[in-house]
Amino acid sequence: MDHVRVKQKRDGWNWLWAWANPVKFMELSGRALPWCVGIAVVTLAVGLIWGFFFTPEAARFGSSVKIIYVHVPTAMMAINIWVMMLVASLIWLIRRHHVSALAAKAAALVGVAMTLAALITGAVWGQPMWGTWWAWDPRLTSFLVLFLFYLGYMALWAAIEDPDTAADLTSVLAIVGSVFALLSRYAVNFWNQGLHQGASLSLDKEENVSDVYWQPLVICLVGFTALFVVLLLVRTRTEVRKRRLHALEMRERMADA
Amino acid sequence: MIALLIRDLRLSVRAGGGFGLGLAFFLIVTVLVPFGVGPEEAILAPIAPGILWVGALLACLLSLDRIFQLDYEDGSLDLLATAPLPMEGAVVMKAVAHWLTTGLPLVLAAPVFGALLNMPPEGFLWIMGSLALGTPALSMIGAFGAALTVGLKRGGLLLSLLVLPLYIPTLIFGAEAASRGMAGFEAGTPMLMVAGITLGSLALLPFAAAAALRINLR
Amino acid sequence: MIALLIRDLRLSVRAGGGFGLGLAFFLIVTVLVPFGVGPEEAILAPIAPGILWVGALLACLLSLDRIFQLDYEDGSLDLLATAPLPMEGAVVMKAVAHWLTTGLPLVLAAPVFGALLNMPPEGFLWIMGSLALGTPALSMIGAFGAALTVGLKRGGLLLSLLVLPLYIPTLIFGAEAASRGMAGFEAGTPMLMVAGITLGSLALLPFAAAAALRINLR
Amino acid sequence: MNAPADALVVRDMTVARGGVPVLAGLSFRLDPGRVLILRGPNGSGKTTLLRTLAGLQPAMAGTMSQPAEAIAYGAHADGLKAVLTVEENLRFWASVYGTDAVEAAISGFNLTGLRSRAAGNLSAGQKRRLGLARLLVTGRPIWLLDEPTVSLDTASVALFADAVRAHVAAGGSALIATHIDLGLEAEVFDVTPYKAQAATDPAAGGSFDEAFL
Amino acid sequence: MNAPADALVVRDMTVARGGVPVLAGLSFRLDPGRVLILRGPNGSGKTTLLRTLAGLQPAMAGTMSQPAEAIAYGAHADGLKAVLTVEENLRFWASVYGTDAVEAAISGFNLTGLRSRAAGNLSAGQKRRLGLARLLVTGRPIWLLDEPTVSLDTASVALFADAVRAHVAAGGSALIATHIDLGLEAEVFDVTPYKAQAATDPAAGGSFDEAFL
Ligand code: HEM
Ligand SMILES: Nc1ncnc2c1ncn2[C@@H]1O[C@H](COP(=O)(O)OP(=O)(O)OP(=O)(O)O)[C@@H](O)[C@H]1O
Ligand SMILES: Nc1ncnc2c1ncn2[C@@H]1O[C@H](COP(=O)(O)OP(=O)(O)OP(=O)(O)O)[C@@H](O)[C@H]1O
Ligand SMILES: [Mg+2]
Ligand SMILES: [Mg+2]
Repeated sequence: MDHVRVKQKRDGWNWLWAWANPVKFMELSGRALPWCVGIAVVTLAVGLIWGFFFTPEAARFGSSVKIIYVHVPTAMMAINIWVMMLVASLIWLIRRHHVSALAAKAAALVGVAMTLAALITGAVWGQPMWGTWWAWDPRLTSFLVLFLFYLGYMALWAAIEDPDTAADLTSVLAIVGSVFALLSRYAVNFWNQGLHQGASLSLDKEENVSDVYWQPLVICLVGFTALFVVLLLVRTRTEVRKRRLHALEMRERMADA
Repeated sequence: MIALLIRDLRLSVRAGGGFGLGLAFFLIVTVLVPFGVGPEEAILAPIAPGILWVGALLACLLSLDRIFQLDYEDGSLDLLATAPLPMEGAVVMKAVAHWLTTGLPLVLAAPVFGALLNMPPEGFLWIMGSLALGTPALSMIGAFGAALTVGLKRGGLLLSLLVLPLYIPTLIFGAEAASRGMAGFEAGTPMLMVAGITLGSLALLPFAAAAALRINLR
Repeated sequence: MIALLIRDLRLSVRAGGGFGLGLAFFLIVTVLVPFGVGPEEAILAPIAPGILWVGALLACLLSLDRIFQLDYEDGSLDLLATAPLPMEGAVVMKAVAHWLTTGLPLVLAAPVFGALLNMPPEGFLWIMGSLALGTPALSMIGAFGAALTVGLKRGGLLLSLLVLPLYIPTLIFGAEAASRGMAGFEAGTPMLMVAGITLGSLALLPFAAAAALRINLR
Repeated sequence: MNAPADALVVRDMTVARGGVPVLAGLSFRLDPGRVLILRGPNGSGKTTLLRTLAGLQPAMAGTMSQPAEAIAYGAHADGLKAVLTVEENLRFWASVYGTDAVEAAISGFNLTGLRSRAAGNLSAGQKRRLGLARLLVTGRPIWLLDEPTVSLDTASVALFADAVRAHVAAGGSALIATHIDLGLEAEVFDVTPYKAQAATDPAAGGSFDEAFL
Repeated sequence: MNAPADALVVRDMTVARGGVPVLAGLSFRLDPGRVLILRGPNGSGKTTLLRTLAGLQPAMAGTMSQPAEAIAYGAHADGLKAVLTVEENLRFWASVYGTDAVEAAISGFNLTGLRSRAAGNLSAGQKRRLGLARLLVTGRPIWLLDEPTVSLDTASVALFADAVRAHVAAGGSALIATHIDLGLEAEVFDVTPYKAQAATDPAAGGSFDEAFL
């Protein structure tokens, strides 16, 4: 078979591609999961508690500033997850590793939740800050667009019955969609210059938020990343099990048809 | 007849989406409009109720051809017509199923979309109320239009063309009620008109739609 | 391949309407909006280019599922796939046929509808130009969406959900070009962007669409 | 004619398709316990006749009498919902007709193994079997069937013939348009001689658009 | 196998539907001038096999060799456009395949009288005849036909058999899935013994979703 040869060529990467075998994946992820859960719980607890209770209230922002510890990490994760889905889709299209397609499907669910969380925390924050729940600021708008892309991607997964067909088509959509999502981002920036904060984590800018806020924020970022990994593993494992059930049903049908 | 309702709901859930799709479409329309007309709150807020009503109307419209077309194509409509089920009842059930999957979610989600269009919160109840009263009429009128065009290959656009003019009174009164209510004016009259249109449609259109179906099957 | 184009045009003319339907829908949307948002010129004129663009986009959308769905249902798509005709070519031809029956009439009629929305005459050329450059992209992107969803029973709304986000850049630049041009500002950049999107879509999407079709026929 | 009240009696009927009469002067009767096979070359008007009898289109002339709510119609198309399972499809029709014969129908057409498969995933012949099983859940005595055995293999055709025999034995009747031999004991009614002539005499029965002639 | 270059040769093929292998280990060949009848009960996988050979879906295992651009596929559905006339439908396919055999096809399937009728207004059998006439305008040597005689009356079946005979005499070949007897001199290939078994041995060919088990 074709991919056997490829595997031999890349001996050094075998440990990675081994994950692409569903059975192997279940085994490895089963062992990794508790560790990930541990890391996520600890970092999140430290980051959020530090952020919420042990940082001073900002002069201008009041205590509402503390929402930043949820808002920023979820917002960043929302973008990163889309990128991860794109990569997973490409892997599926090129090497046809089932776990990769299922991971993309699983990630979409987490991604849409993160996007929604960023939107909602943003809206909750916007109310005291800008006096409005929503403004058509480019950053906010492009987030809404990202949300739409997530919705479309998930709806396509849901609408197609055959799992491989669904994986193929959603991968094509993820690729085309990424191009258009990027385009929309530029379009939105062109269309309206807005109210939203610039990037405040860039290291060279002097307008950086002061260290007191910065340190717990970094920990929260790590925590949310770990949380994503946990959720991704759990969801992917569910998808693998569902697929396994499907395969068993099919086999049974072949036996008695 | 309940069996038909259950079947239709099940079909729309199975065939992907069900309740969510209409909502998602509604969301997209409300997002598109600011892209077209610009982001200024001063422009958006006053037109918000109108946009929401137009969006609801389009979301209904896009799902209309599914009311009878699929049943026609796979032959179920012939079989339903020969079944011991008054055609009028079948029409009503199909309109109800359509409303449950499209109209109702829109009513519930309207405030969120209103907020997106910078609508002041005072308007939320009004938009929900006017949509709740008006969307059943949209589904029923739509079912009538779908019955008229079932079996025509170019269904989609023709259907819209037939149905949109019929939607105009509902739209005018509905949007008027919502925007008057939002602005704090008296909105009872347009609300009553919307309710009247809905009641009238529900009382009369099933017969017209059933007649149209029978003619189309001939 | 020209045969396919001719067949599609003939089908859309025969099956009722053809060029007229898209136009009529466009007309109705432009008529609905004043009903929804109120008739004041001060409100309407500035949003006119945006409304026209949104209307064009919705008119395209409504006719999209016809691009492949009918051919899929009656088995022609299977037969076309086994015919000596590159799938990419078939996709392009279908997009062209769609543009000729929906996009082109809209471009030509835009000034009339602009006038209905109290748009100042200086804007006419701009709206025509931006639509002329942008609608081919709408048809091509739509063909891609239609290829993704062909064969899915709940096509209509799902298709919209997939396609509308892809329309956003075209819409933004197109409407921006038209309204800047109308207001006498520099509009070259957004025009160029629209043209770029159209060219890019025409160059790349046929391949994606053909791939999607092949997967769906499998 | 002194037919029993539960017979389907057709007198002097003219049926039309697209405004054009295709069969004229048809008279026949279908008594309980009998099977009538409708024959005729392609395009002779069998489908048109069956649709008229099922009440889907009006007859151009002639009368027909039949017991109330007695007819079950099986068309060229099966009316299956691709996303519903075999069982759900049948249950739906059972509840429309207010009967409860789903299990009998499933086993009668050998669908037990396919019971929870989505109808869209069946092969052509399996779909057809499901379409025929629908007849059993209607509980109606008079079956009007339009080429019921299309796509069926020989075993399934035999299954169908058995079902018809059982139906007839229970006092039902069936009018079946078909081109093949079903192995049923039945009368044959050939529609070929009844082909409608271009009506030269306006009084002759057909009257389509004659006002324009 | 030393097949002539213009034969359709299938070796050890496994075909799958919806991810499930339905037929495994198929090997056969179809030489020019021959007709091969595909038999098998409903749901045995004939349609799946034909679609695979036509290139509409990938085979799960095995190889197939065939001359380039040689296959014309006739499916369960006819792919007719209801609003186009009989002649326009055929002309379209003729120009897709770059041939000019419309008149021969029309007369070959006795469609002369229906030439300018919209395809949507034909009866079931007439539609089928038009679908078969399409094969003649493809000009392709290998026909893959899925139950071509569905809905046809005996006269039309004979017409079809004649068309196949003429095609074969001219060096063409045909693979026909059917349940009825066409009166053609032909080999019969029964797919029943090739029913795919639940693969216990992954190397056996089928490999669907096995990674998950
Ligand atoms: C629904 C509304 C909102 C959305 C979708 C949103 C989206 C985002 C996104 C995507 C980021 C991450 C930027 C990045 O690091 O690349 C972000 C960061 C941030 N947002 Fe929001 N935001 C919203 C509302 C608000 C509001 C109302 C405020 C407060 C005035 C705010 C303040 C911030 C701050 C301070 C950051 C951190 C900046 C940074 O680290 O880059 N956001 N937001
Ligand atoms: N809409 C229409 N307008 C005009 N003529 C029509 C229309 N539909 C069908 N016909 C013609 O009416 C005749 C009767 O058609 P019908 O479908 O009843 O035939 P049938 O006996 O069922 O044939 P088959 O065995 O092929 O199914 C045919 O000659 C057909 O061409
Ligand atoms: N999407 C699907 N998923 C799973 N199984 C399917 C799907 N479609 C068809 N099948 C099954 O695959 C098998 C082969 O079907 P196929 O259509 O090839 O049979 P066939 O030999 O053509 O039968 P017929 O004579 O009834 O047309 C059938 O048992 C069918 O139930
Ligand atoms: Mg017939
Ligand atoms: Mg088959």
